[in-house]
Amino acid sequence: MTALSAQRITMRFGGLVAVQDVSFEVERHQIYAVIGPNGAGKTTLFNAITGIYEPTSGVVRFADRVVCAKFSSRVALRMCVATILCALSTVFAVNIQELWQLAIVDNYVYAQPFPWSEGVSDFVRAFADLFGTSGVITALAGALAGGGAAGVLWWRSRRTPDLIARSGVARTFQNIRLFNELSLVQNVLVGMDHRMRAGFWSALFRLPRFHAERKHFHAEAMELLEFVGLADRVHEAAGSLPYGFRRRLEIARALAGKPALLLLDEPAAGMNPSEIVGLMTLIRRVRDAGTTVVLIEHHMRLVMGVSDRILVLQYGRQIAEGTPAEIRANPACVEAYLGTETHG
Amino acid sequence: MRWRPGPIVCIVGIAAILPLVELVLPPAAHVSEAVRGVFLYAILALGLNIVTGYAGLLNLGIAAFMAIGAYGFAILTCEIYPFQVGFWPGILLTLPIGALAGFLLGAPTLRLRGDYLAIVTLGFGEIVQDVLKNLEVVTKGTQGINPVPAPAIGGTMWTADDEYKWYYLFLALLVVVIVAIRNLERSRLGRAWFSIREDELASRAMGIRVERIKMLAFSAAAALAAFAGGLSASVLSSTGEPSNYDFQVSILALCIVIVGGIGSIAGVLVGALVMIGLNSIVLVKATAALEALGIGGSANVLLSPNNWKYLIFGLALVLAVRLKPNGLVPPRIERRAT
Amino acid sequence: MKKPSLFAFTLVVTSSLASTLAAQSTESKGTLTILSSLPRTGSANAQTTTIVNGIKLALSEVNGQVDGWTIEYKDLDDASPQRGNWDPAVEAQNANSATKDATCVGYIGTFNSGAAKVAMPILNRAGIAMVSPANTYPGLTKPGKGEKNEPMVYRPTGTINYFRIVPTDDLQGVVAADWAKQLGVKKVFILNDRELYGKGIAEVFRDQSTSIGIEVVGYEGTDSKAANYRSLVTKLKAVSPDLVYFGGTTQTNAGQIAKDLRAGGYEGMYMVPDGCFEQAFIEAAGDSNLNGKTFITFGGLPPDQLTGTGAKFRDAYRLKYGSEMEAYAAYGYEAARVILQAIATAKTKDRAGVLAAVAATKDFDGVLGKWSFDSNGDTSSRVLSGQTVTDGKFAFVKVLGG
Amino acid sequence: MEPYEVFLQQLVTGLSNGMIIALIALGYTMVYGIIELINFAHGDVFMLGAFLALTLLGALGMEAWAPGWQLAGVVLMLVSSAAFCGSFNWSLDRLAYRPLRRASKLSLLVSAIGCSFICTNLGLFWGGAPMEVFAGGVAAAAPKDFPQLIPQYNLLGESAIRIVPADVAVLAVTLPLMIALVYLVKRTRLGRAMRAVAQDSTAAALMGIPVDRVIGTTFFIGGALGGFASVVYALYNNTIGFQMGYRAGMDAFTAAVLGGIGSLPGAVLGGLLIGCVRSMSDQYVELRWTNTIVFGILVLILIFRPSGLLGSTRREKV
Repeated sequence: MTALSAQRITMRFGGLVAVQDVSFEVERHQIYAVIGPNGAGKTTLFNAITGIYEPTSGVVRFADRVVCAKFSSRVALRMCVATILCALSTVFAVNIQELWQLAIVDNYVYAQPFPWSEGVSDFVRAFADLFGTSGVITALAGALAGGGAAGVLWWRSRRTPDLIARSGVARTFQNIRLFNELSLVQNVLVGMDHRMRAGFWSALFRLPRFHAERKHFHAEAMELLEFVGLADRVHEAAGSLPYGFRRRLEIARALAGKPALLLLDEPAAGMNPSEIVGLMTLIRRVRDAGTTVVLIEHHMRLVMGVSDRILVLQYGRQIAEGTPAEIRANPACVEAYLGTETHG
Repeated sequence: MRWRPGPIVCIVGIAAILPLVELVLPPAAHVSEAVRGVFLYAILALGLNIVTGYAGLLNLGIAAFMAIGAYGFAILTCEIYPFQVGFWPGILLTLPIGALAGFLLGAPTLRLRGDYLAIVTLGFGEIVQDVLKNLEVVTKGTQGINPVPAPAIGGTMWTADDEYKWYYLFLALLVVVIVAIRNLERSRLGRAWFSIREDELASRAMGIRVERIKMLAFSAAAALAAFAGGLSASVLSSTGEPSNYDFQVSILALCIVIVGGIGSIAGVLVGALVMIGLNSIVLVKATAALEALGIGGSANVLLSPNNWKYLIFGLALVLAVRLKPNGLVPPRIERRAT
Repeated sequence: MKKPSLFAFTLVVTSSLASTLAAQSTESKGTLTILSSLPRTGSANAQTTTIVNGIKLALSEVNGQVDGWTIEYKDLDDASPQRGNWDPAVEAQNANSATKDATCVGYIGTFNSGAAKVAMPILNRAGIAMVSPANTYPGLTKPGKGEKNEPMVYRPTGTINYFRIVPTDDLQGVVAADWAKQLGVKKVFILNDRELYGKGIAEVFRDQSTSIGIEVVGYEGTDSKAANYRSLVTKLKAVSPDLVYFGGTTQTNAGQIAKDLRAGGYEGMYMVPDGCFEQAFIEAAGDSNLNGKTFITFGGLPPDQLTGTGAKFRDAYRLKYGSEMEAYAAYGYEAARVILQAIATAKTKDRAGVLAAVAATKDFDGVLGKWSFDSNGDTSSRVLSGQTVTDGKFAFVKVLGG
Repeated sequence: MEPYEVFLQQLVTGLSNGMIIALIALGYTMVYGIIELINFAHGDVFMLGAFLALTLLGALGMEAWAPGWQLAGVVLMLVSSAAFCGSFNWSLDRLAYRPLRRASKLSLLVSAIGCSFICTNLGLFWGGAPMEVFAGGVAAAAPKDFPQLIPQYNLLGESAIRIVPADVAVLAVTLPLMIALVYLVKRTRLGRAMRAVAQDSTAAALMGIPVDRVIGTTFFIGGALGGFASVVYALYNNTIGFQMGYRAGMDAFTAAVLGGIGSLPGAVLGGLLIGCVRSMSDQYVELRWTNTIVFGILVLILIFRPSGLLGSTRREKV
């Protein structure tokens, strides 16, 4: 069972082809690295996988499942309901004055009890025979607008990053995107958000579920922060952290959602050698805890040291794939990075 | 940790004792009626603060939802229609009515970029006035709907004379709204709002249902605005003309939030006090004073103090924002609570 | 060139200072206050300024004293800067400040009928006499003309404390339609500004037109803030009416409509109600667009037709303010004099006394002729006049109605 | 009038009105494109331009001039209003917006709202000027008549469709301005600097572009466009008032968003579309529902094209 499989992914921005026909598979509990010179399309590939961009062609499967809202019968049903509702409400809106006059104003005698049954029957009869005459056109217009809008809105929300994230995929970003105003704990708790059940009402009325969940997830967040070694400055603003800690906080936030698959985008960027060793142990412990890790990295010592398999990209194309040893020996990869010797 | 009273508790405390202090003051110095207006606008601005302060979605048409609340409340309770549900059921019903209106506007437009949404809400504010004016069979057009009932706590239905009853009712409702918003702010939902304000893409990558969270903020703001609309219709015992809920009201609410301190409840309360104070106490007293000197009423436009009001209002805004860009009481994000 | 207004300004300051000084010198039995609540900010500022001038003139004539009582006058603004016109919260505040001020016995207001609905219940409970110089919406006083619960809803205590010195729209609308018939109009296109005053009078005009055989070929509500009405003119030219009637005021673009009618090539007649009976309307429309084919109805007689007290007022106004009297100035002056006379004749110099005296006003020899208040609080004067515009000036045509 | 003639006449009116809305919308789009500010004061600066034109007309007594000279008078008004509004807008940026460069977008917006109120009040005072053209300043708040310098006869002679010289004048002023503006933004060094600042002001500053000066110039150009538009508006509608800035601003906003804010052709397309929708809805539906229909179309278009008709879908930089 593969944790992640990408078939023939292509990503085209207008004329520029950023990623060309890349396919690869990552097994469960594996550490899989994606390397290549700057501008090889690594981050674009990541973004296409995690739903930030819509891949021009190709299919992505997470644990053998295509995470994309399919036009199931349930969706079709909701669409029809939306269209019918739109049609009815448009007709109602266009003729509201006549209906109100018939149903309420004509039946209501000032300061006397209102004959509700009569009012309702007048309304229903008037509304029904509206569809005989001009009402049909307004109904059609309403249906068209409502149905079209519902369709477009559904189509755009088919494969959003949050849908993919909720199916057990978490990621970090090349240039760190933390919630700088919020504290470390709050950043991590945002990562856990999709695992929480307490909703609007339990928060508003402070129901028992709210308190239970708060205690449970707060403890888990503190645990996670210790796991990445940030236990001491828990309530500071994320923005005030030094660079190395911000990287680790972002990893902690990604782990908060208990993902099956963790995608790290250049986690070692800007780290000194001792921090990199810490990072390597951290990645191994994450993998041992059961999470598959895919990382983009330039730091060869980290890549060669920790990854099980490596994919090499250049100018958006896949030029090699294999174990670290195979890749080290592969001339095409060396050339891609170090350029060719000039003969003579 | 010694419990030290936060700014909100101080403001509410001062407001509670104001009428008692006023008993000793001469009638001319009575400001409690104007301060009641501050409470009303504070509730409206707290609603706007949720959508613009917490979720970062600029809403330039909050007055439209206030109008929907006022007219919804009036239709449900006025004696010229058969519903007559009474004050308390009516005022509570304004919340779902406002939320529904927020949903109807929000559903198709919440995916838009920030400034597009702002212009759409601006347009919505304009057309709600038009629709209310045109559907005169239902809304009585520009005559507005009256009489709108008042609460009847303690026997008879209140009238405009029971000033202090209204004052304490509005203060109590304001406190309820503050507690409710604080509960939402310090919860999973509040965190989600802050996260989409900080970085929507990152919060989406963390699995937050961004559309639903935005819709909740939008509907909560609309519900509170409708609630404020119902209250204002009740205290004036009439909805007034549809054009009483126009762009100027939205702008006043927006300025309260931003001048006061966007994203902070205490800031909004202070902002309401300052803006409404400037508008209905300072300006009125200033013009009355100039009037007493016998100036005004002549052909020359410069001499009538009433003609200076726009300038004073506009200058106050520009200077307030320039001196305090983050507002008078900037938000202290509660990092302690989770 | 109009005389520079500097002269008028000095006149105002000296006279008002003089009047306050004069009041102090003689021993006074106490002070009574008359408040006026009109939209002093925003677009209606021009008309309300003339009303306040009329009130101040009436006060200066009795130099601020009646039977030894000093009369104080406060010009309250019921508009707010950010609203640009009347604001219900401010109107309620003005009415409440009147009830709290024990010396207040008279409330001149309001200018907009919508504002009257807010102030009337408050002042009714306080028993303060309220005289409106401008509200013409019939439902405020006449049962059966407005909503089912009007006007009882504005009189919680049952007593009548609201009076007005201007004829209501139901009168002016009917008279205007009859006048159109006499002018030989067969087809009329009716516009209204969708405001309380404009729409009310347009509807009365429409009902009267259909009943007297004028064909109503169109009825449209306009957008009073639109830049121009060219597309509307094309629409109405297609049905070629003889007359276009606009229920609205100068502030709701009556001038712009006149301009676009002529620019769009419409040759027929154009009629408007007294909301446009002011020099600003001619200035806004440009006299070339109005000359000859524009008709204005007005409650009462125009300035130049005034005789007796009216003529005296017109000359006093020109002397005091250095500019021609406007129609609304007459209304302001009349309202103030009604209250002053009521104070003089009141048995007890308090709210109840003044209210009773105002209600009992009979055969009042006023600027708008001789009239008295009927049981609803409306003026019995049914005198309306028809004007047209010739070379940039209002010209009296004939007396209309009773 | 035949039904097709009515339709054509409404089309002519719609395009003329739309052209004026487009010219004002260009001012918005320019300023929005560069610092992402909805410049609320733009509508009111536009109004002050119209008041300046009326003052000039009154002071020089243009009404009495011979037709040939009146044309020169119109050109003088166009240029002076443009210069006045441009420098006014520039000083607005210098005094109110520049200190807030680092502040949040919302406080910048409140500052713009404050300036809009101040300009409205200046318009009210200006309306009270003791000049014949302002009706002796008696009714400062009342709408002012702008004399018809352009005759109102039908260019097509006796045909039912009526195209007045004012329609042609609107086209004659607006079209070249739009072409010049597109040329300026696309071809000139200043245009390139403006686009650079619009994309990323810090990067542009690093490249040595004087960001504040470029922003100031953009405000000047935006204001100048507003000045041109104000004279064209005054000549076409013949009425100006101190509160006209608000509605003109509203239509221009909507047009800029409809066409895709930040894109110049978009603003023009949006303006023309709104002008035509207004006149068609006035004719075939009811006058009172026109605003609601315009809003409905705005929402519908934004559903199917979230960044406006010609708006660039700026991808989130990850």
